[in-house]
Amino acid sequence: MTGSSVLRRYVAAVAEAHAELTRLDQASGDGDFGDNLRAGLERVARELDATGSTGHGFEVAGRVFLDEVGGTSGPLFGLLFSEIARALDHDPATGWAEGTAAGLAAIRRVGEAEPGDRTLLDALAPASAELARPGEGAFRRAARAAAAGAHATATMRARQGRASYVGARALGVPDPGAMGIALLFWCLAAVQDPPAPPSPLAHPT
Amino acid sequence: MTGSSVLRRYVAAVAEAHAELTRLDQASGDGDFGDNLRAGLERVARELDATGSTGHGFEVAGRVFLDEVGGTSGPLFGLLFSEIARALDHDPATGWAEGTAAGLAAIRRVGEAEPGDRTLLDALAPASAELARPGEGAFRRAARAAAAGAHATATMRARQGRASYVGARALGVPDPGAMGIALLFWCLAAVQDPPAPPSPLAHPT
Amino acid sequence: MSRPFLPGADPVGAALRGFARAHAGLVELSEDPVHLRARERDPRRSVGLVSGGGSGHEPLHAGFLGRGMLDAVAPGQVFASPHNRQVLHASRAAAGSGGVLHVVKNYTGDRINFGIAAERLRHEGIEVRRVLVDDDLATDSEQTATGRRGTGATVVVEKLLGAAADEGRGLDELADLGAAFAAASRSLAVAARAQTSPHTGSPAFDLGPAELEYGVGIHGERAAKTVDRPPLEELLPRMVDELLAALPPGPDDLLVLVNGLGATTQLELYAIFERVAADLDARGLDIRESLVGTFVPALDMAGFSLTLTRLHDGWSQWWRAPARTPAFPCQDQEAIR
Amino acid sequence: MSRPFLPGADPVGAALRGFARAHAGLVELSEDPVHLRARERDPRRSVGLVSGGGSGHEPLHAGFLGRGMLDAVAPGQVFASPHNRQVLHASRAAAGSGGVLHVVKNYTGDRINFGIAAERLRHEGIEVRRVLVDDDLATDSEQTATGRRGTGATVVVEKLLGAAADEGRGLDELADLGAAFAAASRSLAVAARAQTSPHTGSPAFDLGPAELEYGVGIHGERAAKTVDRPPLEELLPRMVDELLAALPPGPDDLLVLVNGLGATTQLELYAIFERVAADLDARGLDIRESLVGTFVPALDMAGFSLTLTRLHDGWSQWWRAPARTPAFPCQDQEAIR
Ligand SMILES: Nc1ncnc2c1ncn2[C@@H]1O[C@H](COP(=O)(O)OP(=O)(O)O)[C@@H](O)[C@H]1O
Ligand SMILES: Nc1ncnc2c1ncn2[C@@H]1O[C@H](COP(=O)(O)OP(=O)(O)O)[C@@H](O)[C@H]1O
Ligand SMILES: [Mg+2]
Ligand SMILES: [Mg+2]
Ligand SMILES: [Mg+2]
Ligand SMILES: [Mg+2]
Repeated sequence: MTGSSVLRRYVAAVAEAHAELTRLDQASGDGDFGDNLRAGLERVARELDATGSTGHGFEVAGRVFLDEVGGTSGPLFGLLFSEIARALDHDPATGWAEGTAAGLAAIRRVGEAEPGDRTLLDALAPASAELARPGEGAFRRAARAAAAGAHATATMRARQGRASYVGARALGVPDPGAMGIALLFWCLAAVQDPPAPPSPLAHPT
Repeated sequence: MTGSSVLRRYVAAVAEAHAELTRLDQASGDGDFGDNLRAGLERVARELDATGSTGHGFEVAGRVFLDEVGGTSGPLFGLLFSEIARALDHDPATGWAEGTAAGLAAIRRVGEAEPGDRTLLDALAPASAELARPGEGAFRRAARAAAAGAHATATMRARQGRASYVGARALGVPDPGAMGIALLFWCLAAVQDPPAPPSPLAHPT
Repeated sequence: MSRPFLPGADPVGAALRGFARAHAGLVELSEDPVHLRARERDPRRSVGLVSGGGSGHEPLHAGFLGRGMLDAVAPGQVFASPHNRQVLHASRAAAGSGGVLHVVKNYTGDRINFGIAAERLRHEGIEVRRVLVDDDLATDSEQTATGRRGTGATVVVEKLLGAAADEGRGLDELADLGAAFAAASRSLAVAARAQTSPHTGSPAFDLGPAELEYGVGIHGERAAKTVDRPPLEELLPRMVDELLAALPPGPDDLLVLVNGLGATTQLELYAIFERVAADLDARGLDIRESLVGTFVPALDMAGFSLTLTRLHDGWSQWWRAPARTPAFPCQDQEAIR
Repeated sequence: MSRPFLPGADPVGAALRGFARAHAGLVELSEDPVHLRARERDPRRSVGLVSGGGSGHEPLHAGFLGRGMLDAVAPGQVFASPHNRQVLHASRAAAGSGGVLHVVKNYTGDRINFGIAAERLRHEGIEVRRVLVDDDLATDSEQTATGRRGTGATVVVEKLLGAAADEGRGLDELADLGAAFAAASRSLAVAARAQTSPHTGSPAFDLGPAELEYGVGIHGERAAKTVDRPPLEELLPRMVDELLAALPPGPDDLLVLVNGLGATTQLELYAIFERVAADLDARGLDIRESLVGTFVPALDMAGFSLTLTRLHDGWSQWWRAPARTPAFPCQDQEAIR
């Protein structure tokens, strides 16, 4: 199923980006974001392997990230994965758009941050907007929008989360959580609408 | 009245002995015994002056020492004075013998020390025994016995009270409380059966 | 953690097991994920009250489990938010027919973890609302959007909410009441010695004998200001001034909480209360209720917090309503029915 | 005294006034001479229970004033015996038709001042007896005749006596019971940091981070032994061994009191309780009752005491009998009638 391929692709992409994600969180936070995300995804992969799941796998990802992954970002990603799972189950055709929108809403409720606060919302909100916009190439548009949003955080000052204590020190470096989200939508586009667009890490917009 | 004369005499004797009593308590305790006893007696004298009391005055002395005088010895002297007051009121002829015996008993109950423990009991117990013994010169016998008992404490090791922490250090110096008691019975003999016997401070037995 | 008297492995777990055993008649502990439940609740209560947060603030929150106060709590590690899974399980256990109300001290981690649990609960069909406690004056004007920290007033909010919930009130009403309790409360804390560092065995930060941290929180961090220690006669009126200036307008009837931060003696806390009470008397305010003791400490920090709550109509009666918990004092209350 | 948060003048007086104000429904303060009285007592009680001693051990004793526990207390200055006049007035206020029972911790000053007050009371026609609490194992074999100090078990004795007195028992019977409660109790205490000196603002004596005072009392004095700090897993069984060896034979049903000496956190106290309880389980003993918290501290010393009391027939029920006081926990008790 496509979902599981997206997740598998994401596992691999995060493994590759681990050092860069760590570097980003070292600049603005405590440096554990790469570990949190990679460890969570590896655990998801193991569970999918163990159960031989043929579904999209986001339900497992949601549960694992909500229940087991640390850091502020872990359960926030879990919320997103859960909403995507629910939406894909409900209607695979509209699942990504609806799941992303619902995930965005949940993360906003829970994290109480706004776009512009230098968080993963700055990648997730534009991705969701593109998925909701009718027309061709929604996945590629979402991937590009997420990457652009992530890079834009380099000029933002954090108001929420750990980075808010760092103030101007993190300026110039993008937010790790936003970059993690950009990677997810890059994988989505690569699987659903190949060839893969340029990697968000490679391409500073 | 004789009682008040005894008290007056005692006030004067303690004022004179203050430095010596302080020295004794410095050797075995915290050095405040002379202050405690003198201040208490001065207060008694002031109250007797103020009320123009014509009685023996021990009721006032008992109350002042029980209510106002500090240190371990203050209220113990207060108990003795109160018992003497009660006994003199009851029967002036036997008052001193009975009051001293009752005071001794009360101090033993309260202080939970035994004669031989290097306390004021070592002067009070022999004084009480002499007062209880029939025959002539009871007051002079009591004064001598108290003085001898006080001096004997110089060879005793304290088991009760602050001096118990000093151990052998206080050996060679008599107990200040015992010396204070010896002074009282010396004043009693001087008033009731003059001329005054040798002062307990002057005469190491 | 290697405080002198904590086991090296799983100290919070050991403490919770000890707590649950000592108060077995009142509370029950579940270990995976860690949460505690009250054994009993008023039959009229339809909304479950759930709180939680980092450990190191005991008796908060587990000490306030029981009839008249909380139904379940989720304790984190020392000074660390509980996991959302703990909150989720605690909330499932506590939820009544009217849903569950979260009492959350205002820290990002706590907000997020309670928030995530709330999302999950709603998906399970359980109604959830949140009361945010943010009473700490010292964090009133921060640059960030994080707002005032939640500190001593948490006890006040938990007590008043417990009594209101026992009247069978609904979720929305309780959430609004809780917000009102928090809004009517301000706290300010000072410290003369930091909590003992688990690593060095010495105070976690240095403070001279003539210095005072002014405006500390409950996580052992330094305050924004270090001041020359004023005598109590100056310190207390200054704190009262600032608290009164910050409190939203409302009744002159006050609840006064003098809370020890860990190593402060009862002699000190009651002497402080005496002075503060005399000061408030002189200002014409009416101390209707009071609580003095160590209820929301920061491990063994030497210091205290002062909380003032304006008591609106009926709140006094909720404060005095019976509570049967391990730690809320029972003395001046009516008998438990 | 100039502790950071105590007024320089009359600190104990200020604290007592604050205490009396905070608990005005339960206690009443008289200032000349200083003593406190409970406002209420069980009508069946015919013997007044009076205790007292130096301050710095709060909530002992004033915190245990009230229905089910003490009728009056005489607090001295910090670590100093009350004056006999305070005890006299407290006892006059407390005496019932059956007289008054003094609960006295075994210190020379306390014994003498209570003893003098007893003499005076007897002359007034009031019957008096005394219960001496002397539970501290560390002072078991001293050279002097002073005997074991009175420490943590005082709470146990006061609670059990209160319940027994509420059954209308007479003075002699209560005095004998009190002696039996004390005889069936032993305590042992350790400290990792001395209380803060009022003069220097630093610990009153030095102790390295790897050291432990073994066998401390409640007046901030050093213990007889300073030992290398063993891990909890070794320390606690050693303390339990010594307590069990010292306890006179009796039932295997135990009351366990884990008491903080001032700056010890609840996390620590409950973790200690958990370990001790597991140890006692393994020895086949039965923990029938427990109390964990800061009840008899030595100002803000960092340490704890462990008290074991063998519970004879009926004592458990007295332990659980209701008490309505400022500080004795109400949680596991039946409702106040
Ligand atoms: N309130 C919030 N709302 C949304 N995302 C947030 C919020 N706070 C932090 N984040 C995201 O979490 C990321 C950091 O995650 P992580 O390193 O796991 O957390 P922590 O700061 O606890 O170590 C940030 O880069 C940011 O994108
Ligand atoms: N248990 C006791 N019984 C009788 N007398 C005692 C006892 N303990 C102390 N004393 C007497 O008290 C005297 C010391 O009195 P004082 O200096 O006023 O007391 P403190 O030791 O409190 O400073 C001692 O010399 C001794 O005679
Ligand atoms: Mg991080
Ligand atoms: Mg982190
Ligand atoms: Mg002296
Ligand atoms: Mg003295």
